[in-house]
Amino acid sequence: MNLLIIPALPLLGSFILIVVGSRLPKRMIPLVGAGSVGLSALATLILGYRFISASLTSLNVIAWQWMDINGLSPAIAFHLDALSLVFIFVITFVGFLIHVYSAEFMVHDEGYARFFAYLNLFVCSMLTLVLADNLVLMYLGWEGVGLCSYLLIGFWYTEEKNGYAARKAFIVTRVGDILMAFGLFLLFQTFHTLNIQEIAGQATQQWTVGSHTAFVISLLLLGGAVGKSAQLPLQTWLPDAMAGPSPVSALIHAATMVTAGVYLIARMHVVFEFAPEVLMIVGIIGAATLVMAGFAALTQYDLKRVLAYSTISQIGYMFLALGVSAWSAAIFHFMIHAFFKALLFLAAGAVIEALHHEHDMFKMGGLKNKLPVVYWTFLVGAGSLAAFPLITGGFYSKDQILWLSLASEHGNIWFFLMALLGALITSIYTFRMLFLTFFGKENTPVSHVPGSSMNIPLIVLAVLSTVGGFIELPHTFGHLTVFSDFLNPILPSVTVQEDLENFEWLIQLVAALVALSGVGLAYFFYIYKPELSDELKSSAADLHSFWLSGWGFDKLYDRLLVRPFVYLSNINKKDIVDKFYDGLVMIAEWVNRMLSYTQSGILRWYLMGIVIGGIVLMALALL
Amino acid sequence: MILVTFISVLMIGGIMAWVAASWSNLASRWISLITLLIDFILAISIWMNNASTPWIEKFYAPWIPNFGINFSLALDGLSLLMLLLTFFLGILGVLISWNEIQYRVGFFHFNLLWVLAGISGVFLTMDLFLFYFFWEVMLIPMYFLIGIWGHENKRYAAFKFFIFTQASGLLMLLAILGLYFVHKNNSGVGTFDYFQLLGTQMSLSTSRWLMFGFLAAFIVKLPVVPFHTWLPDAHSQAPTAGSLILAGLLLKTGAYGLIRFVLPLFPEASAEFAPWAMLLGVVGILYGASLSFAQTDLKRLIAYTSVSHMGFVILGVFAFNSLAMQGAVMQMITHGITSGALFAIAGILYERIHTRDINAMGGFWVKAPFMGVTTLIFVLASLGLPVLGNFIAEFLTLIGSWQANQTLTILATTGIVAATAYSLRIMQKVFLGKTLNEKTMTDLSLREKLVFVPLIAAIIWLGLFPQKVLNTTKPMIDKSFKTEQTTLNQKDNGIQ
Amino acid sequence: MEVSAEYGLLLASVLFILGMIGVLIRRNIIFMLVCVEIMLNAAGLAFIVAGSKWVQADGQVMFIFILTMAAAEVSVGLALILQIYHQLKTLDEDAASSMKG
Amino acid sequence: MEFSNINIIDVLPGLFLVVASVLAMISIAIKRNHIFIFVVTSTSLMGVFLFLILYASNHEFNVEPLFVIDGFGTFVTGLIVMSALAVSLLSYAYFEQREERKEEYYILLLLATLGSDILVISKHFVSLFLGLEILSISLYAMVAYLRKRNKSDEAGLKYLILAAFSSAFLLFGMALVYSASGSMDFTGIAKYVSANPTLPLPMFAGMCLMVVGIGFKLGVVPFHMWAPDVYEGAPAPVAAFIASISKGGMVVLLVRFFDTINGFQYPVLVLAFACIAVASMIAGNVLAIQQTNVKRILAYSSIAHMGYILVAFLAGGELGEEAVSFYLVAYFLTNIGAFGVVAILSDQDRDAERLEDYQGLFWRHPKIAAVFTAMLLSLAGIPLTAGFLGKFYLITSGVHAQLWWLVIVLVASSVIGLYYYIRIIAMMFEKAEGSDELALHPRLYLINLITLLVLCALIIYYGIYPQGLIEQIHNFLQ
Repeated sequence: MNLLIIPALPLLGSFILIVVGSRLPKRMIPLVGAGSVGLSALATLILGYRFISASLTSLNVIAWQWMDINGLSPAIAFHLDALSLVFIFVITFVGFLIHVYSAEFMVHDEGYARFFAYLNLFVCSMLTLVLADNLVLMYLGWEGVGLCSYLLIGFWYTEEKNGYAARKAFIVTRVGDILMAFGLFLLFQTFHTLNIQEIAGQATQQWTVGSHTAFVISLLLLGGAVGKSAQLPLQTWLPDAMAGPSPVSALIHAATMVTAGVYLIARMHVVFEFAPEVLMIVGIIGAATLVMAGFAALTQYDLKRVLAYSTISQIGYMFLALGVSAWSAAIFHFMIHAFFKALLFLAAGAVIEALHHEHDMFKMGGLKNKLPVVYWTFLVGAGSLAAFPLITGGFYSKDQILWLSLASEHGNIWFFLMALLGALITSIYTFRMLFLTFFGKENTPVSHVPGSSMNIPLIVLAVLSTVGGFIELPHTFGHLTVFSDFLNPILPSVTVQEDLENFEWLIQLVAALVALSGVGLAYFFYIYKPELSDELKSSAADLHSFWLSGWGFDKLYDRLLVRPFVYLSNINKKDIVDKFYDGLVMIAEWVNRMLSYTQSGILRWYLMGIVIGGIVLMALALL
Repeated sequence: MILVTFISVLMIGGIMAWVAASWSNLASRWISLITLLIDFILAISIWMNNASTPWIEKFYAPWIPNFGINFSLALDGLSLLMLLLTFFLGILGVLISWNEIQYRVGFFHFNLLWVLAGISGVFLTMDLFLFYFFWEVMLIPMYFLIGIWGHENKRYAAFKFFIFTQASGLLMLLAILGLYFVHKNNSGVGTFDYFQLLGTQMSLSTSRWLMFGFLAAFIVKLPVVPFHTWLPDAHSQAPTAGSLILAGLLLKTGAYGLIRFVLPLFPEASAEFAPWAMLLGVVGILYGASLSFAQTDLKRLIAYTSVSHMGFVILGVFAFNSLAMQGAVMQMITHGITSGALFAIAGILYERIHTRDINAMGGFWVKAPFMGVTTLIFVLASLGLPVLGNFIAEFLTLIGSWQANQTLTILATTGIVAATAYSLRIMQKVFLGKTLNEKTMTDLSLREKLVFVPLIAAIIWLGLFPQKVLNTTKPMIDKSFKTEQTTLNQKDNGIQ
Repeated sequence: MEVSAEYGLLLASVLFILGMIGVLIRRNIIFMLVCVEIMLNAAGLAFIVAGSKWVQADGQVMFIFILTMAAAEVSVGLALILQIYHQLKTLDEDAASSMKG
Repeated sequence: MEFSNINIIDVLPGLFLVVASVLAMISIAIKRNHIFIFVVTSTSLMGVFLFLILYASNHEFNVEPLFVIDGFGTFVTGLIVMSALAVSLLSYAYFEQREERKEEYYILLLLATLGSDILVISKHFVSLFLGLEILSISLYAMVAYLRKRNKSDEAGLKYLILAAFSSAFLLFGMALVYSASGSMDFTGIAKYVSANPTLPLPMFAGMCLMVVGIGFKLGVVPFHMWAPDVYEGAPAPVAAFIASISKGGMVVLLVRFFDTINGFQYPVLVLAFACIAVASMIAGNVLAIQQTNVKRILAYSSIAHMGYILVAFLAGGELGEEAVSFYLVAYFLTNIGAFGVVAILSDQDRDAERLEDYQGLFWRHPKIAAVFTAMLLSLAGIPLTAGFLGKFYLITSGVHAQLWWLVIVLVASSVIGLYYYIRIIAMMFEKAEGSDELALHPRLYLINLITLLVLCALIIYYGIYPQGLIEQIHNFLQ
């Protein structure tokens, strides 16, 4: 079966919906929208089965030669290997579930068809991104997802602020994109090709570790990754992006698009491995981001903003893993995170819709019995996010990262401590969120209880985010390495510092304890003694507002970049250059007036003119 | 012979359209439409079966022998593409003004077709005198288009346009004559024939001066900051078809001139000037972007985006390598389509709500989703989104100019971020946000869809299958870079 | 007795300049006309001087031409002056300045 | 001098003109009749023109000591006669609508043409003077011909006094030159000049004074101030005559005089003319930009155009002369055409000289407007018109002679010039609202229309296919 069909189906779906969507009966729309993604999910499963059973290392399909000018010959061609297989699995599968969820969630929106059209388009571009066999095509997907995220954040376009958030998301990520573009230019200049496999091949031949070009290139690529994955310093767009409908946040801003950066680095790991300094930077960015975002998440009121910041911080973990070149660990966490974060967002969406679009957690509460399904699934997701020991997938994926951040040959104690701190905060804000939403007394009446087509995805995701963890178990117990073995042909396994090998259990213990203590703290502050949290808040009001505003990055950029640009362009609205030409005209008219005085109509002047002319000529002659 | 047909058909059609109007406006509309269709089909047929020879077709007839002036036309890949664009946009121009123009319809179509005739002449001629001839000829009807059917401030705009282009054109004439005499003194033969003048030997300083003469005309047309100020006025005041042709075609004649004349005739001088030219391009990109971000008049806004986009062209042309050159050519075509479409949208919006002020617009998506989607597509094109043609153009240009000069390329690329800002601003102000002024708002009519569907198809086709176009220009570009390749290599080594 | 040509020319030029100044300063049209005549005659004198210098008749021939032309000119001029006087009721040249700019 | 028939042929055109004017007088003496005298004038002019077309040749023939009849002269004579024909054709309808007695006008016209013709072929101060005065004196009368109009008389008087004044300069200059060189014959002067390289002061002074006289006739800065007033006051056809014919003769004379005495060897003179040219080009164009009287605009533009011609004149040489000749053709046709339009639109109370008179003309009289547009574009030097090739020719000669500065000024000033030509055109294409009450109501005569259309056709023909004309000029200038 052809690989092309996987991205083609959603494209077709979105095309149909764009062209005839407005005329389709309402039932048909989700059928087309979700159906197309469902089919491509099915296709993915079949293909994945074939792929594994035939134990292929890679699968290439060329649709057509895109362009071909001396050397630069990117094709519309797809390349399937273990890494991209994992990604397309997550994309199509989680995507499908979210489509199903949306079928009910969005049903009352007049832009129903438009929504599915965008969503399908997004799935298509995301698949293109991960399947592309050359960087130009990947860039195409890269921009495509950016576009869809723009469209979907601003989906409710009559709201001015949604439009603003959408534009912000697009522009900020674009800043990253052009850095990536520079990377591409430089790659092309060095290797005269942009095909990923060829680049990998040539890099190994031409470069030595620490080569300058490699350093620059991977730094630039990192720029792109940072932009898309909302890492420091380009993370500011993601919290605002929550303006979009919840399924969008689940699919784009949690499960798939924001992890494109992780994919990019993993995909280009060959290049990065030649630039250890950059890998170090990746790690630092990851660590810093995960702590920063964690603290920000601690203080949010808006349910979805908490999730947004937690997403940022979880991706921080992935970056950290990449930074210590624990490639498969990063991808593993990506997958698990996709499951539970999608789950959390969908659940949050259900809650918010149930309380007719109330986002403030402090106005929620006591939903435990009102929305049992949502509650239980949310609990599972929260557990996974907080890395609740042993029973949750999140535990296994995050624990791996914690361990490797210390034990990997590039790892160090600081990374580890940061990660650990992050873990603590994570579990605190996770359960703060849980308690505030579902426990305590009911502040807002429940208007409407989600139906089956919203519940089923929640349940499936809950299951996945639990069992998903068991395919990769640490050495200390089980030692199951299905996932990493599967990725091994693409992503080299991490080498652990020998002297630390025996301490893994200790680390896990610490991690587990930290997670649990986090839960405890949350319980203490928000169930046992709620007033305490308020005192804390008031005692450190500045810090609180500082964190609430996401460490003031927005303000900073606004002052530093946005306002100057707007100011400059506005003062020059009339185009200063034009004044120059106006000046010329004025001069001409002035001269004209001066000369017209000589045409006074009085004969004497004219005679005088002749005489003066004669005299001047005489003077010339005499000289 | 077919080359002559291209031009003469348009001229005759124009006269017929004028005459026909005396009994029926509809007749003259149809006549001009059919005329353009004929030319378009002719051009397509040539394109379909052209060998990859540099020169597909030539025509030659003596005109003023005493000065060695000949009526010589020739067609290569570049000219062919430009012709295709000309006729394509011409057709759309006729369609878009179908209802808009009710005053002196016949004379309008006469001017429309004669502008196009002049432009085709510019793209075809291989005699410098004749080139100047057409260069001037295309201005007069354009002047009338702006001056008679324009908006409130048409007089001023028309004058400005005319005088700017004339002034620069005369400088080019001086340069042409200078070249003529240089060649005459070298070889004893006085001729304006492009092919004979190609290898003219001259001192660097001479060629520098002559090149500036040519440049003057071309960078004013292109336009390059700071010679751009005629453009916003002309574009915003012209009737829709006028803006469409201005932005889509007239600007391209400048770029065409650079590629066809400046580089081949003065290789050393232009190589020496290249960094400055690229700098000008970058300045244009950023300056145009910042200005268009500030505008509130929709057409003016789009006009400044043209300034910004044409910056890429000069950047690519003077990057001196075939990648960038291909990019520049591509940019000429895609920008022609994109800006044309955007102006068309501005025009139909004006037809509906009688204002160009974007603060008076908003939330039109509710009423006009089709128009919204169309606009969205072209807005995205203008911010260089992949899948759409402009991406190919800008990507090639930048990846090429990167080989030549990295700092400038970086600056140019930041222009793309700015492009994102102003393009999305259009979308936000006009189609999203609170719903305003929607009483008279209606979605695209069938005729208008007939205009936009081909445009959309074209821009997407260019984005996904650019190879056909690239192949068309390949022979000509490879030929022109036999000499420059060496300088390029030197630049390359300089970088590593 | 012998007078060198230079003196003749000098005289002529003095006359010429006198006439010129006259034209410039007089307001009355008739006087302006007269002054022009003076200038013309100065030129004629110069011709005669030059002719005698080269011992040729040409100078005198030229002078006769000048006289004729001057006569014709004055006749037309006077006719015009009559018209002007009809319309402006004055002979002040500065009055006849309706066209300007 | 022997009278082999070829020489007869050479002198015939002049004689024809004399005879024609005499005929005209006689016809008046017999019976006043506008049509009759008009027909006489036109046919005789036509006859001369045809004669020239048929028998004109480019060989040189001297009528010692006064005249030289060579190719250049003959060519320009033909041009002058043709222009005179055009003017007289345009005049009929114009004067038919006026109340004055019309007949004498034609005598004056013929005489003026004769004078200009004599200027063209003269090679001696006497003939120069004769031609000049015949031309001027008939022009005084022609300018003031509509004596019921204040403007007309004022213009006539101004022209008379200024012309007399300047010819006094010219004469005095001649006298000085004569006294220095001992010859009034160009060739004689040339001999003297070549004999002694450093000229005495009187010689120089004389030449400068002559330049004053010549400059006045050409209407170049600073001797130009009469032009606008006279053009405004004079009847439109007469303005056409002044703008074209009277200047053309002088240009030829200037070229001939300088060529014979080879004035270019004196940097002073070259400098003088360069300054005059630059001043004329700039002042002429700048003065016009805010002018609202069409006749004055044309006057200023003619000042500028004389400046352009001086560029080619300074360029000199074969190419220079060709350029001058070609430009004269284009310039004559265009100016007569332009004033013809003014004439055809004028009615008995005033000439169509206000800019508003032309508002919406294109929608009222498309043909006339089209002609006027063509003429203005030709003046502006836009392709498809003879004016463009003329300007091209000028610039070519200038570039050839490396007169970069003059050429640059030419280009720059003609850019300024564009503005006011375009302004008139724009006026004609305006919507014709409000212009009715001040619109003139002329009676349109077919003959004018045809004349204009012919002129227009010629301009466009020479603009598209100049080869024939260029060949002609070549033949004559060998």
